[in-house]
Amino acid sequence: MSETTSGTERAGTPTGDGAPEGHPDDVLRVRDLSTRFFTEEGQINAVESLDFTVRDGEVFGIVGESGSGKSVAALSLVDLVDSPGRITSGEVWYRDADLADEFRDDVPEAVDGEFVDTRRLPEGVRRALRGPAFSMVFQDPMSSLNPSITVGEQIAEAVEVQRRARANPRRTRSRTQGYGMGRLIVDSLLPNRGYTSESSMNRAIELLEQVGIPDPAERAHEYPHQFSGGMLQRAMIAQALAGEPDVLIADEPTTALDVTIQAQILNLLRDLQEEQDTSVVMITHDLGVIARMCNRVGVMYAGQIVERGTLSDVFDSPVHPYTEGLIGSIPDLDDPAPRLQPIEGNVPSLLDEEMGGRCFFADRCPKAMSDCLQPIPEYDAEPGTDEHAARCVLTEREYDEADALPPDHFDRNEEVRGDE
Amino acid sequence: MSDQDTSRRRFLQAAGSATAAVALAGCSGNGGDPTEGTLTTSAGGDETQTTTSPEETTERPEPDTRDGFLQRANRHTHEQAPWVFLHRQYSVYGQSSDIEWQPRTDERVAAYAIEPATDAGDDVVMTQSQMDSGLDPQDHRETPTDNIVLQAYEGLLERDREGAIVETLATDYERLDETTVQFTVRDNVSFHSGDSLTPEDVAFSINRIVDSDVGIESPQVDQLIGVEGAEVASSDDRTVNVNLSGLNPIVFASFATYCDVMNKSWVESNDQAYINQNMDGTGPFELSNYEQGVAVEFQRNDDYWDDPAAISTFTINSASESSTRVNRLLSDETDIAVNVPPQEVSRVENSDDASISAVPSTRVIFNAMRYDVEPFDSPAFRRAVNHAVDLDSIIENVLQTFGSPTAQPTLEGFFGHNEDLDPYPRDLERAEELVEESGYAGAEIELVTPIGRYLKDVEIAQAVASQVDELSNVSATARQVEFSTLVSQVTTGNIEDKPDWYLLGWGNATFDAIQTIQPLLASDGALTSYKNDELDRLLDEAQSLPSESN
Amino acid sequence: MGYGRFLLKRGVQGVGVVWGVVTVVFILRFITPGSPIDTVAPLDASQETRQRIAEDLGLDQPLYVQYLDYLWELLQGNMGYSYISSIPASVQVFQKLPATLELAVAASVVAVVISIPLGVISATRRHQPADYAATSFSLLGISTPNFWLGIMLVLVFAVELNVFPTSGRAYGFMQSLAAITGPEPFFTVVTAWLASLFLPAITLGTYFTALITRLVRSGMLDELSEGYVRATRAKGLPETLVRYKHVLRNTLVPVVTVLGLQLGTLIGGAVITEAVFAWPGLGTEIIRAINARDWPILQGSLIVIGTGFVLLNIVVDALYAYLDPRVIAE
Amino acid sequence: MKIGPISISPRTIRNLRKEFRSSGLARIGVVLVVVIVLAAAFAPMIAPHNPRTQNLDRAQLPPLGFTDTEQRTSTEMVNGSVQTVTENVTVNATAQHPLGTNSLGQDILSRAIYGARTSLLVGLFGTVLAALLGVTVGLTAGYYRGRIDDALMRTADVSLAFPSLVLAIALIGLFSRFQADVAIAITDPLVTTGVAGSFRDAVGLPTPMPETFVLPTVVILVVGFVNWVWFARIARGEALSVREEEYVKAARALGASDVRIVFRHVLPNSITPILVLATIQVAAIILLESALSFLGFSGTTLSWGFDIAQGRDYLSSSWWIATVPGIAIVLSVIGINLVGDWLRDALDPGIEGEGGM
Repeated sequence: MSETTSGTERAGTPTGDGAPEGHPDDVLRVRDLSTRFFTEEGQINAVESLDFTVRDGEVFGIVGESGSGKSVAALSLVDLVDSPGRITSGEVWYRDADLADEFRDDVPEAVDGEFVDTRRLPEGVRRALRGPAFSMVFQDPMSSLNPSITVGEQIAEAVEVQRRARANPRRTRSRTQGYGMGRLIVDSLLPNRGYTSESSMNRAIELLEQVGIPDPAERAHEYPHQFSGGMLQRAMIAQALAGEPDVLIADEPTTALDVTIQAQILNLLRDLQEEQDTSVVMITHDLGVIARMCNRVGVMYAGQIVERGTLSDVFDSPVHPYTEGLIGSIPDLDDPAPRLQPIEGNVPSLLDEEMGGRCFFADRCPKAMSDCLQPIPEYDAEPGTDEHAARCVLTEREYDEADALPPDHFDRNEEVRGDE
Repeated sequence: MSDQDTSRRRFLQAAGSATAAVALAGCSGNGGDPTEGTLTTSAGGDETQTTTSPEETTERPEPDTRDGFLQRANRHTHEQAPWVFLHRQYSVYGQSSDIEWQPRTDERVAAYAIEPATDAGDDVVMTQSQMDSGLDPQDHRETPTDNIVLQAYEGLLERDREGAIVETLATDYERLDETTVQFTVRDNVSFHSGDSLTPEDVAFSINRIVDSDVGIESPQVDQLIGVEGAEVASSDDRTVNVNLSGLNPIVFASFATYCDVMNKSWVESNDQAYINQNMDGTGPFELSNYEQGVAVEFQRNDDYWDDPAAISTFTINSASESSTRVNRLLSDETDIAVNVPPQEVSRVENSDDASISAVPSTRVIFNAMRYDVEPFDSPAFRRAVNHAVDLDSIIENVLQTFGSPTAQPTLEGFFGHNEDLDPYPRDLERAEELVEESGYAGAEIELVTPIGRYLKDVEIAQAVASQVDELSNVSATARQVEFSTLVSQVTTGNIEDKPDWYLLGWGNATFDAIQTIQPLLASDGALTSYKNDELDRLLDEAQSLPSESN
Repeated sequence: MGYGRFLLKRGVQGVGVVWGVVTVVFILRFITPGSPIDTVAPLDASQETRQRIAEDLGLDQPLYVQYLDYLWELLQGNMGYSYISSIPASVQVFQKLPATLELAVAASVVAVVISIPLGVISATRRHQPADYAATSFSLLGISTPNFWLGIMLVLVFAVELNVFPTSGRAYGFMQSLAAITGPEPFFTVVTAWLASLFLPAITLGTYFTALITRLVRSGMLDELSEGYVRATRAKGLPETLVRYKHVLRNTLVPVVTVLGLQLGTLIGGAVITEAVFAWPGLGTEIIRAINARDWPILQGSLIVIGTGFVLLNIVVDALYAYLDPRVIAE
Repeated sequence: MKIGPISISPRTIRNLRKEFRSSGLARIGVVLVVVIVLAAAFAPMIAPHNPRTQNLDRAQLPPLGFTDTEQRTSTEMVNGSVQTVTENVTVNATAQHPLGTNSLGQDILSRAIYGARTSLLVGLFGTVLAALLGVTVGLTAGYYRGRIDDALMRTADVSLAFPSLVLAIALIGLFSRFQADVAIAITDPLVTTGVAGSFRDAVGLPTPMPETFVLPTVVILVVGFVNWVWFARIARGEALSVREEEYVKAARALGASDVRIVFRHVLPNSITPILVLATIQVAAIILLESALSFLGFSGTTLSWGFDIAQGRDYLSSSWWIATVPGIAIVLSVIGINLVGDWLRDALDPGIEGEGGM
């Protein structure tokens, strides 16, 4: 599906300022995004100079084991990383002509053509982008909805935010969008007054219907604990769609659900994505989901995209041993002979001092070589389309027993190692 | 419980012999005239040779007057020392400079006697330690309630500041014979409700106290002991006759202290709850507002039979904490603060618009020693304890001089007080000798004191204990208990329930020795800790004679 | 189960508890040493007098008769007559109730108004000066005996500075209302009333201000880590709404529960506060009644307090159910 | 580490250490508590004076650093009325009474030190009593559920309906007749064995110390009795959850006796929240005790609350008499609360255990 011309440029190559070169359809270009957590144990590099792009109306998948930093990456996009975490560097270029015009003069360094670097925009504006620009569907619907407020109300809030946002120009928007303590107290004291309006409530009910919740009018007035898991996730999706976002980030949207429901939710997501032509960032550890949904894939490991490309690039001709390992770990239904070979060892702790400048996978890599002990840039991967790229020396050279690292190499200086 | 634990000798018990004796003595009616005999406080010149030390009791001729017997009784108690004689408590008031007022010996505060010194002094507020226990003047027995009801109610007789008897609702009173006294009721007196005072009201009021079939179970029945009842002698000359069960030498003193006159029809047409929340007296003030337990407000009774009061309103509220009362006085929230403790005196004195006025009260503070338990069954030991106590130091340091030392149960100025007795001097050697003599060397004794019941009670008890403890051959400690605890122990009627050694205060508003000695020291006394035939005899003799004074 | 039925259930339970309270209060008197007679009879009353009194008080009857009479009278709203003043206990007790309610309400208002914003600030500005200030204040607040605080306040503000009355209650709410039409100038009355209420309210309120601040802070910190907070922010909701409409509301659930349990402390605190300020309320009445062994008053007060406690707890339950719809389901 | 049947896992201990290291407040709390406990334990050694001996000649001495000019008032009767003469007297603080003396000339510091004993003993014994009562009730209710549970919990509701302070006042006030007799005078080993004496001679504090120490038994009984509910609630909750655990079911299936199950499984699992609650309750009970003795419902005169009540009458002339014991209470309660917070954060028993007064 990707007839790309400019294949050789790598979106990731750091060019200092201005939006990175990329595909014309790009709606989002992330470059060199790093998010770190500063904990008592030490600094954790959850996301390490992350690069990827998302195009109009596509589903971009990010896959990786749990603990590989997927979710943090997602939160970093919408700027919702809580302390002690902090986005330490990187740019998130988002395509929005109006926004670009608006800030071209004030914050020139944040604007490049139609693209704006949301990281360089003022906080208020960044927050205002949540909803209309980016919105998120979270992993656990139960904990992601406020238990003590009706589902309808919560969706209506999402609608209302955008309604008010449209009502007054972005420039004059205050931190509270003109909704401060005073208003809150008045509203909570007077009956039949609240943040949400009649119309936004009706819109919420429409949305519920849209995501396939039966008799939405009644369900809208029920509380989360009265919903089933699947229904809740549909409600979450409805809430995410309320702002008609350009980019919908779905963080493990199906993990908390049982298999039958998973299918429904995925179908729902795909349908909505197709009819509204939203771009979706699908974050999951489940290659099945990826295979089913995505156009392009990024395989994430230890806070980095270690291999990316079109679905076929990654699935049919993986280069990075980690990708191979992942794929290897899915049971193949066509071939009864079990070729399950789970990856040995655990995801690294991501503790700064324990990572060092090397391929982070080296300690688990069956094909680890001495070259792997230095920082690995992203190389074009031969097989597949131009999209295909990987952070692995094997893109450049064959595996060679000779420079293979001794199996106990990492035992000496690392706690985190495969248990043989 | 009651602030004025005055008692009446349980007349009937002792009077059986007395009446006979009286018949022989055959003297009558001379008690009627209040003026007569008030000066003869010390009859019986035999009391002059006082050089004799208490230990060797010299033989004295038998007295021939009631006063003589009472003085002899006091000497007896001084020598036998059934108590550790402590001090006479003072009533200390803080007083705003907005008013002019002199405190009374009997702890009562009559708003009638208050005069404004400034414009602000026209509306007077008094803060006392507690509020009334209901407004029925005959259904209580303590000073705080007296101070409230007595603004609106009056008795037949009253006392002036010094304690001399004066007529109020009675214009005249006399003994007809040894079992009858007669009151003449004042004319042109009306109750606040407008009804005018009749002899019936007086008779009814007396009967309401002494006869439990008339209305209530009055705790004042013991105040008028020996009074059997009253009836109207003649409505025309407005006389009421009171029948006594026998000669009661102090009947007028009793009437001068209790028996407030109520409106018969008003009482009979209302229930107890109402009577306890409303007032219909003849007094100089009438009730304007009553908040139970909070405040009582009076306004001047303009058609009072005597001159109307000088102040127009009088409000009484309460604060149990002395410091709170003083704070109110100093921040001008009140005009009279009752019971100002010594440590607050200087604070009041130093303020510009308040001052201290104090007066010796009718209350004596003492430590009773049970005569029936070791080591207190030895008079020598009891005297030793008295010698061990440094009374002057206690009065000087604990009471900051708000008290005067005593040598006998009866207070100075009371009828029957023995002026020849001096307080036990502090003499540790003598005390230790006496202890050896008593054979109780090495005794360990414990003084039980109520907490915060009397002025500085705990401090006094602890001081006494540590002073006695200084004796090489006695060790003493003090233990404090709730007053209610002590009361429940001393009121059971049998001496075994009492602590061996306890601090108590005793107020006596009749100004007559008998009302202290009889209940506390006579063998049939309700609260007695002592038993001695000689003393009982002296008391019986005294009660068999009419009183020279009132 | 609907809201109504939920409350009904609570109500029925409440009645049971009240009955328990009444019974305990009755039993209390008979396991207590000393007889009511000691109260009624004068110090030196004769044994005959004491006997007569015993009969008047019906103490000569068998226990169960006394109990049944007692219950029956109570049902008719008759709590007996004060041994001291012969005034109906119901009258005497209910006369004191407003003062105590006034005090408790004032203290609660002080507590809520101060503590909730304080708690939120301290939670949202964690590890900042504001937080440290709030935390130390609340620690101090829950550790200071309120009677001592009261004494110190009187010493400073009443005795030394003389800006507030030292003690006692001026007018009161009802009189203040009356003053609108009454002869006395409304303003003076109200100021006098509030002035007399101020120090006691602070004295009683401090502990709860501190307590609620602690609860709100810790609860808020817990809630802020909940998933829905992030989700709510993700949809771009204003921070004010996130904090107060979503987070605080859920924080209040545990807070309300604890406060329900702490009502007893509030009343107990009121008792001792009244003792410090000579505040003519139930507390003063109770202490007086205990010292004087005035049983009808003591029993009446305890019953009123117990009942009030039960009622308040029903209110709390209702509030609880409103804040957290899940409890009704359970 | 084992305490009776309960063993504390090394993880728990690690958490305690970690929390202790990370939180300065925890350290402050522990220091405060240790200081107070030591003061209470070795009172007869460190108290400069016998807390009971009074010296009326040196009454109301101010603390070091404060010099107090007070009016000494003398009075004399002049024809029936009293004349008061006041002259100024300067009272200097003395090193012998670093915190001054009260109206009886008793050393305030010594009384504060001995007061710590009363407060801590009442706090500890009261809490233990409350815990025993409450946990027993709570476990029974939670373990058997059904009727027993209802009955016990309704009882708890009833006793909750009596504010502890009010109930305590009522009980103590009404039983006060026996109070003095029940208050046990325990002999002070440090004194009777002469340890304290020799120590004091060594450091030059020759004053003899009281050989006995009054334990306000009624107060302990009452505060224990009025605070059991808090423990009952916690224990019940724990029991309810634990009894559903598989291993408990298994144990029951294996026919283990209820008592055994409760003691082997339920109790150990409930111990953490109980421990945390107990800590907070000690503080709550210390406050309660001080309130009681302030109101005069106490078995002993060596109590902070009692001293505050006494000092209250002297507030205007000698503020320190009421201030010192007040500060003592605040400090000790803060200390205990901090320790409680520390335990709660470290052991995270999931309770908001604020014991009531």
